[in-house]
This record gives sequence, C-alpha cells and structure tokens, in this order.
Amino acid sequence: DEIVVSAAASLTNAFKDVAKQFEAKHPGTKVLTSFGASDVVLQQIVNGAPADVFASADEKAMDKAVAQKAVDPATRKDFARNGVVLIVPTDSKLGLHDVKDLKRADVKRLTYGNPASVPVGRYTEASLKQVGMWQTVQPKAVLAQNVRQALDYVARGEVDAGFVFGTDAAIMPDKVKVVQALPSPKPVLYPIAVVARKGVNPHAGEFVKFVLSAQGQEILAHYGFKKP
Amino acid sequence: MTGLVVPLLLSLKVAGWATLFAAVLGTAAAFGLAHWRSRWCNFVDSVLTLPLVLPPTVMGYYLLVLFGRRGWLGVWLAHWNIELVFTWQGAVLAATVVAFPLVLKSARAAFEEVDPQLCNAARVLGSSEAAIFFRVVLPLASRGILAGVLLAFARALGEFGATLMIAGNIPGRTQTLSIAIYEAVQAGNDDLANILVLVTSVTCIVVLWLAGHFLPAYGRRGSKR
Amino acid sequence: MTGLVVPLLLSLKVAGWATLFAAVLGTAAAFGLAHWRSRWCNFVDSVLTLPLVLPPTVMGYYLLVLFGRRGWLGVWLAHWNIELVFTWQGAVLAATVVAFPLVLKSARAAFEEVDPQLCNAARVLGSSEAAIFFRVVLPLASRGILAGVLLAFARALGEFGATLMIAGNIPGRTQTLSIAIYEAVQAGNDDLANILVLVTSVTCIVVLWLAGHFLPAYGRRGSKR
Amino acid sequence: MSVRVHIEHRLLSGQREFRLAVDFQTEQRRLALFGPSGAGKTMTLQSIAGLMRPERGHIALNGTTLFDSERDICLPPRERRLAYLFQDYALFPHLTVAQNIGFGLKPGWANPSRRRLPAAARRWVDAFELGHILESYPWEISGGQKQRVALARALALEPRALLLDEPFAALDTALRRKMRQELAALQRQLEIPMILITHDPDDVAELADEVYEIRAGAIIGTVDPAALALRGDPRVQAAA
Amino acid sequence: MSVRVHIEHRLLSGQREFRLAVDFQTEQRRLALFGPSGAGKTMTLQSIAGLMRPERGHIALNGTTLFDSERDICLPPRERRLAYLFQDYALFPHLTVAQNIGFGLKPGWANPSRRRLPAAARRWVDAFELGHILESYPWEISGGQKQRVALARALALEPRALLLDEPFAALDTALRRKMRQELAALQRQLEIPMILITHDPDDVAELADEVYEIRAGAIIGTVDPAALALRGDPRVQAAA
Ligand SMILES: Nc1ncnc2c1ncn2[C@@H]1O[C@H](COP(=O)(O)OP(=O)(O)OP(=O)(O)O)[C@@H](O)[C@H]1O
Ligand SMILES: Nc1ncnc2c1ncn2[C@@H]1O[C@H](COP(=O)(O)OP(=O)(O)OP(=O)(O)O)[C@@H](O)[C@H]1O
Ligand code: MOO
Ligand SMILES: [Mg+2]
Ligand SMILES: [Mg+2]
Repeated sequence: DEIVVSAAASLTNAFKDVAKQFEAKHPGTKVLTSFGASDVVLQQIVNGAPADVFASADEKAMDKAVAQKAVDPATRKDFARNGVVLIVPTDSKLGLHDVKDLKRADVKRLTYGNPASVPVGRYTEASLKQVGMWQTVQPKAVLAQNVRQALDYVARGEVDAGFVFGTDAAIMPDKVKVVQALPSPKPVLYPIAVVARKGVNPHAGEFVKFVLSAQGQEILAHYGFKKP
Repeated sequence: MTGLVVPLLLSLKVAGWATLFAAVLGTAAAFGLAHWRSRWCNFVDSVLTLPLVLPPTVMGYYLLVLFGRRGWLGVWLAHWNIELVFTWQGAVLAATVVAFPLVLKSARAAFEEVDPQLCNAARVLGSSEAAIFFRVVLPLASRGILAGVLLAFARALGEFGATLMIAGNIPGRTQTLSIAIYEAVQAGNDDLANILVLVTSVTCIVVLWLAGHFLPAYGRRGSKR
Repeated sequence: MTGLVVPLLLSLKVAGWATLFAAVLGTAAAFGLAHWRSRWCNFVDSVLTLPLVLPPTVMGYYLLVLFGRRGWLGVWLAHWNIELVFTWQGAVLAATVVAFPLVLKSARAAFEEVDPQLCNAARVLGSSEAAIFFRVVLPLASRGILAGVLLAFARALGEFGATLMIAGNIPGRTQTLSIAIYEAVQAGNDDLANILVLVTSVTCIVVLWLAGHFLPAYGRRGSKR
Repeated sequence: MSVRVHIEHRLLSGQREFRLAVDFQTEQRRLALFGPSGAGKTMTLQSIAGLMRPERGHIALNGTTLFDSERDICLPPRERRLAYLFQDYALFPHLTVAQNIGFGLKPGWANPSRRRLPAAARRWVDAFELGHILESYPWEISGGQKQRVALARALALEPRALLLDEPFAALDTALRRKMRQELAALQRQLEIPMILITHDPDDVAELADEVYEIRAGAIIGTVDPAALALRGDPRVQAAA
Repeated sequence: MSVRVHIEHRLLSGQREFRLAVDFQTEQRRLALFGPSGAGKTMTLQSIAGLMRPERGHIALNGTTLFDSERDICLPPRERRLAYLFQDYALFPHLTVAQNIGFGLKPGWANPSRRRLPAAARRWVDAFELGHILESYPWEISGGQKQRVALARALALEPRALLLDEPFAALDTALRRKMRQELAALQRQLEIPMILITHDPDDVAELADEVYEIRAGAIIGTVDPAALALRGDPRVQAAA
C-alpha cells in the first residue's frame, strides 16, 4: 500500500524521518512524500493531485484548502508550533542586537519570505507591524520565494539580516546567528488534514494519527518543532 | 548510490520521451509553417513560441488547471484511465510543452533554407509531396533540426519549474535529477547538490556528444577546404 | 496600471540586453566551433550547452556563489564598483547565461550550412577572413541565427528561476514580469496572474512578429514556387 | 505526335520586367529551342514540365492537356511524367551518384540504397561512363560528371517526353558526340517527343527536326537545322 | 612571363581514388587546358588559385612563388591576386548582380551598395550586356546571365593572371564570339598570363598560344591549337 503525503518545504527533513518510522511501524506500507511551498502544495491538491495527506506551514493555506473542499475538515489538527527569528551572518560586523536596530542607515538589505505566498513572510509581516517596524523594514527588503532562500541569502552574506523559522536557522548554526526571537501576534501553527477525494485511503488517517502520537511528536521535537 | 541512479533513470526516461514528442510535433509544425504562405504564419509561429516565454512554473500551473481532476482535459483523459498529475507522464507533458518551441524554430529556419529547386527536381522525378518531404527536405534540413532537438533534450533534462508543479516532487516516482538538485540546494545540502549537478552535466555532455557523431555524413562537404 | 508598466519596461530592458549579449557571444562562439576542426569541438559545444540543462534555480545558485559579495568574481567586480546581486544587471547576467546556448546551437548549424565554395569565391576576390565573415557567412547564416536570437529573446523574457536567485524580487527594481506572474500565481491571485500572462504573451508575440518582418529579402528565393 | 504550347507570363525582379509569350505547335517529334542568353528558353521548358505555372495559356502533348488556364487544368509535374534536365543539374547533395540516378526508379518514402543500382539505370551509367563514381557525392565530382549524372537521372525513368536544358554544355567534344548518339538512339526506340535547348549547332543538326528561334520572350520563327550549323560557325564559313 | 606548375595530390571519395600529377612550365602567356570530363582540369586551376593545397609540389607565376611544399610556402588566395571564374559560377546568393560584380572592388567589412556600380566594373557590365539585370538576385537570372556575371566579377579586379574554368559554356554563339574578343583585348592590354579550361576549339584557336592535354590527372602533352580545331569537329573534317 502507498500513501502520498504533500507537505510544506520547512517540514522536509522532519517529515522524511516521520515517514521512515511510520513505515517501520506499518510494514508493507510505503510513504511517498512531496514537498513544496505551502501554497504550491495547496494548488496541486486543489487541482486533484492524488495526495492523501496535506500538511501546511500556516493556517491560511489550510483555510483555503477547506474552503475549496480539498480536505476533510473533520480531520484537521494542529500538530506543531514554530517561531520566527531575526538572523544575521555569523561574521556580521554590524553588531545588531534588536529588531529596532534595523532602522540604522548601515543596514542596507534584508530578506524574508514573500508575504503574498510564503507563510513565514506572513508571520514576519504581522510581527513587524506589531512592533511598529514594518514601514522601516519594507523598503530594504528582498523578497524570498520561501524560507530556505531567505536563509541562503543570509548564510552567503548577500544581505545584512533576515527573518526565518527557528527550525530553519538551526540547520546552519555555523553560518547564521540568531539575534532575536520575534514575538508573534498569532501563534505559528502547522495544521495537517486528510485530503478529501473518492475512496479515501485508509492509511491516511493512520499517518495523521502517527504524527500526533507521542512518537511522532518526539521526532518533530528533534528537528526543533514545539508542541502546538 | 541508488539515490543517484533512480532520479537519473527517471530523468532520462522523461527527457527521452519529451524529446521524441517535441521533435515529431515541432518538425511537423515547422514544416506546415514553412509552406503555409499566409500573413498569419508568423503570428502562429509566435504563439507557438509562448511556452518558452512564460515562466515554467506558470506554464506548469496552467497545465495543472487544464489536466487536473477538475480541468476539462483532465476529466476527458480520466475516461481513458490516463492520469497526468503526480505521475511521470505528467513530467513528460511538462517537458514536451517547454521543449517544443526549440524544435519548432530551428526546424523552420532549416526548412526554409532548403533549395526549392531540389524539390522541383524530385517532383519531375515522380515523387509525391510526402515522399519529397521524407526523401529530400527532411535529410537536407536534418542538421538544423538536430540542433533544435539537442536543445530540446537539454531543456527537457533541465526542466523543473513546470514539472514540479504538475508532477510534484515524489522521490522514486517523479523526482527527476533537476528536482533533486533543487531540493538539495534548498536543504543547504551543498555536497549532494554538487554531486547531482555533476551527474546531470556528465549525462548531458555524453548524450549531446554522442548525438554529434550522428550528424549526416554529406554535411561534411566542407572537407575539401 | 503602473503595477504593469514598471515590470513590463524592466522585463524589456533585461531581455533586450540579455538578447544582445547572448546574440554576440553565441554567434562568435558558434563561428569558432564551426571552423575549429578538432575532436574537442563537440565536447566544448556540449559544455557550453549546460546552462540550458541545469535547472535555472541551480544556475542562479551558482551565479550567486560566483558573483556574490563573497564570490571570487564578485569580489573582483566590486573593485570596479560593479554590483550584480540584487540589481537589474544581475537579472541581465542570469538571462544571458540561460539564453546563450540557444543562439550557439542555432548559429552553429547555420554556419555549417554555408557553402564553403562561396567563401572561396570571396577569398579569390581578395577578402580577408574577417571580411568574409561579415560579408558572406553572416548574411547567409542570418536566418538560422535569427531563429536562435528570437528563441533567446523569448527565453530571456520568460527567465525567472535564475533571476529570482541572483537579482532577487524587489518590486520596482528587479521584479520582472515573469517574477510578478510567479508571485501572483503563488499567492493564488489568479486574476492578476492572468492579466500579467496576457501582457507578457502579447509583448512577446508583437516582438517576435516584428522580428519576422526583418528577415532578409534574399531568403525569399522560394517565391518562384 | 504533337506538341502544342501557347503560354504568357510576366516576371518581375526589382524594376525589371520580363515578358514571356511563347506560341508554337508542331507535329515534329524532335524540337530545339535556340536563342540568346536570357531569351526565355529555360522558362518555356519549365512551364512544359509544370515547374512554373504561366499566367495564361495552354500546353498539350500528344493530345493530353498538361495545362489550360481557362479550364483551370494544371497537372502536377509528377503526373506529367517528363524527363527534365536542369540547366544547373539540381543533383541531390545528400545522395550519392547511384542514389541520384536511382531516385525516380524507387517509389515510396525512402531513398534508394547507397550502392545498389537499379537495372534500368545500368544502361545509362554505362553509356555515360559513370561506373567509377557511383559512390561519390555531388561535391566530389567534376562539372561534366555532374551533368552526365543529371542526364542519366532524367533518362532512367522511361518518360513520356524529353525536356533537356543544355544537356552537353559542360562536356568535351568526344563525350558530347557519344552522348548525342545515345540520346538519338533512345529517342528512336521510345518514339517520344523531345525538346532540346542548346547553343551547339552540332546538337541541332543531329538531334532536331525543327528549330524555333526565341528572342526576348517570344518565338520569332523557325530555322533550318542545316542553315543554323553554317550560320553559327565562322570556321565553317571560312572552310566552305 | 612564365608559368611553372608542378603538383601532386591524391583525393579519396569512398573506395575511389583520384591522383593528380600535373607538371608543366612555359614562357607562353596564353595557355589552355584541354581534356575529357573528370581529367583534373578544375583541380589544377584551383591549386594555382590557392583554393586547394596540393600534397606536394610548387607553383610559380612570373617568378613569384605561390606555393612550395618543400619551403612550406602557400600564399593565401587573397594575396595571389588572380581572377578566377568558377565552373559553377559561385555567385553570392544574398547579393544583387551589381553587388556581386562590385564585391572585389569594395574593400572592408561591408558589402557594396545595392545599386551603385563602381566605375571599374562598368566596362564589363557593358561588354557583357548586363546593364538591365543589375538589380536582380542570382536566382532571378538565366544560366547564361549567371555565367556572364561571374566572369565580370572576376575580371573587374585587375588581376595578376586570369584563371577561367569553361567561361563560355552556357552562352550562345554570338555572345561567345563577342566575349572572346573582349577577353583577348583585356589580355593584350594588361599583358598578364591566362589559363583557360575549355572544350570549344574556337576558344582555343582565338585565346590560346599553347594547349596542354590532360588525361586522368596528368599532362600527356601539348596540342597545336589549329590542329585541335580540326580534330574536334567532324563537320570541318568533312568540309576539309
Ligand atoms: N525569378 C525571376 N524573376 C524575374 N526574372 C527572371 C526570373 N527568372 C528568370 N528571369 C528572367 O527571365 C529571362 C528568361 O530567363 P531564362 O532562364 O528562361 O533564359 P534562357 O533563355 O534559359 O537563357 P540562358 O541561355 O542564359 O539559360 C531572363 O532575362 C531572366 O533574367
Ligand atoms: N572532393 C573530391 N573528392 C574526391 N574526388 C574528387 C573530388 N573533387 C573532384 N574529384 C574527382 O577528381 C577528378 C578531377 O576533377 P576535376 O573537377 O578537376 O575535373 P575536370 O577536369 O574539371 O572535369 P570537367 O570537365 O567535367 O569539369 C574527377 O574524377 C572527380 O570525380
Ligand atoms: O515551509 Mo514554507 O511553506 O516554505 O513557509
Ligand atoms: Mg537557360
Ligand atoms: Mg571542371
């Protein structure tokens, strides 16, 4: 038996591990994973991609999926929590200590995900608006197409600072330095749901259950995700 | 090791089929355009070039809308039990659409270079127009067409925007080399990315190099120099 | 409305420069390859085709590594106050690299079709090799080269993977039409996406159509038919 | 045997206009078109072969109408079944000499094999001394060899008529004489009409019963083959 | 005036081998190469013009060494400054007749203008009756017109020698006679060597002082121009 799991890009490393352990527990079942930016995955599912499970990086993408009747709302559960952090290259000489420092004239360029399509960008926008920095930061921004691109720009020192998920920053501890965790007006929650289509795969529900189980949560914690 | 072989074979399969389709369709369309003497000719040509102009992701999005479960072509194909979304056949579709204009333009230029006097010679020798195409025009245009086909192959091998959209990124099933490279770069896994790039490059160079040896011999008329 | 005009003009500027560079460099390289009679010739050709094979995003990644603030070419260019990352010049670089092989392959096929006897005729009439290139070979190969250049223009206009990587997505500064379309599609903003696609398509069709009218007149020898 | 040609056509090239208005009709089987360079000889022959469609007129051969602008008849060249020798040979550059000669003898969508020569072509290969170059490509043979290959290719087909545009121009005297005899023999054997363009009075003397003189696009009359031979050649005038 | 040619070359095409071994030396100014189709006449002329590099040998013209395989000298065609008429004309298809004729007269990297004809070319345009087709492209003119354009293009240059490969093959008798006279006049005026390939005894009689007969790649001896005229023509034999 096979199940196809479509998930947000930021879940790549964690969900590959989850899939492996799920297969170990359910011999004979094969988990096929497909990762992409949450909104891309959403579009594929809405257009009838034969996926069984959808895991998104924010509520908005999942809301759209529900609205388009692409997933079964009864199965929707939040399964992980994350946070947005401000990062700089490890060798940064600017000496930034706080989001407010981004006002300084010697901070020329910074990056975050495009709020129009990338969950991490939407969270960043909300946080910066809360601390009254959005107007200052926006003109200096280079929009990234997803979290990992923002991370890459910072890691290569092409920009002076950037906003990413805490779990992503943890991937390159030797290249980027976390300056500050941002307060968020709404929690950074990851929802999961079974895709609605003819002849629902019986293993889909089991996979969701496994992600929510103690074993699944342990794996996610290993990759830096917190409990919802 | 299998982590390399599976996407490599998949890439070759997808690029191979896509090149075949693009070559046949592109050559046929080019021949039509080269002989259809109308003001609309260049217009149709430009329209057929569009798959090259639109960003592949966008191309892929439209293919998804068209061939998805709810798309009207998708619904139609479902009757025949053909599913394109999230399958390697979908990747072939994406690569074909994107590679098609490359064959079209090269082949059209090549067809228009063929001396019409030679077609006349074949005509008085009793050949039908179809026979003239296969016996005179096609061989004489083969160099230009081949250039287009090689470009198409390279493009199909490198295609990933549209593929990612319609075929998804499923290791072992739709994860081609290009998508694997993309994922490795995104994951910050530079070493794997470099290895994959090397494999792709070597594959492509080998295939193009081999193809270079099949250039028709009569093309070597320059050897007198 | 300005939301359309700014990216449109930027796209035309970027695609225009990229096409120019790709045309000149591609034609020169093709001429070199067509006349360099060596076993390595096809190999070099294949290597030069690589920018087409690698996924554009990956191409962009390597360009970033090379031309970024810490890349060795980037450091060197910084001495001359040239910055490519996050500027429209960077977008030109990306589009040029990606479009280059299209000119190369088409031009090479066209050059090899030129009858060497005509070069001999020019030689005995006292022309230098450079003059022969400009007066005989280039005009006779112009149809094939033009096909390649038009492909390059279309590709440059549609380029977005590599551009996004090196030039970034800065509205009003490096946000080309392609990137704007990508953004709209990703954001699920279908109406905006459709309008942008329409603008790109019309632009491309108009440019390609116009270019079709500049085809050299002597090419119309088929008119006797 | 009858040939009937009445055609009008206008060709523009830049400012220049060329008017073709050729009209002749004969029961003779062996014709020659004779006239200065640029007079419209090739164009007349191309019209008969169906390679050019004149604006007005009609063309009939042995009672079969090949072209009639009023009845909107224009047989495609394929159905006219004529042997045509192109002035510039028009050999297929991608085929060997053997394949070029066998081209018309092999029906279907594939070219003849690179080496095997159809039996029907053998006669002409031998007659025109082409045996040793059968495997060469057109760019590997001399001018006169090209002309002989083109002639062999045209004759191999058992055509309904022969249209030959300066068939011996590139040949030396000895070969020319030999090929002229071959051609006359073929023509006697098949009993088909032949129209020949030539500048050589010897060709006319040996191969034509009637000679039409064509100037600036129009037939200006017939010439006696024997008289032509004398008119054309100052040496003969001196010797006579 | 002296011409010295001693060359050896081997050409392979499939199984077939052609050996060229031409050797002659003369103080005469007007030479003709004469021989059957495929004998190696064109190849000899191409070697002299520098379009082909023979394997071995040397070529000298009026004391200037053009080619010497032992001293590794091989002047590029451009520096040999010879007029060469190609047997298949080799007109530039992208240029008009005027531009073709003016090609060699216009130095630099741009082609001559589409209409204006350089003064030096005017003489040949008039002599060869090309005035009315100056703006036509090569595919818009007749076979004989092409040959005259090619000849005008070659002669317009004031060359150091004339190499002509069947210059009148596609022309009618009247034109041929006229052009022969023009050529003889030019040759007298410039006092340059001329090597002519022809199958026409009249050409030889009027334009050559010495005739080399070439067969299967080798010079087999000289022929008397007058004797050639008689040998070649059965009618004259009958009349004599
Ligand atoms: N495509 C064309 N457009 C315009 N004029 C043309 C075209 N082709 C030929 N002509 C003109 O038509 C006239 C007749 O050409 P044609 O080829 O029939 O001459 P010809 O009698 O065969 O001469 P030759 O003996 O030199 O071959 C010439 O003056 C030529 O310049
Ligand atoms: N590229 C080539 N490769 C091999 N053989 C060739 C090549 N070019 C010419 N030949 C052969 O060389 C011989 C001499 O050719 P050349 O063109 O010099 O003949 P020619 O004396 O000019 O004859 P013609 O009067 O028919 O023009 C011919 O037998 C020809 O087939
Ligand atoms: O994990 Mo995302 O969907 O790239 O923000
Ligand atoms: Mg003619
Ligand atoms: Mg010759």
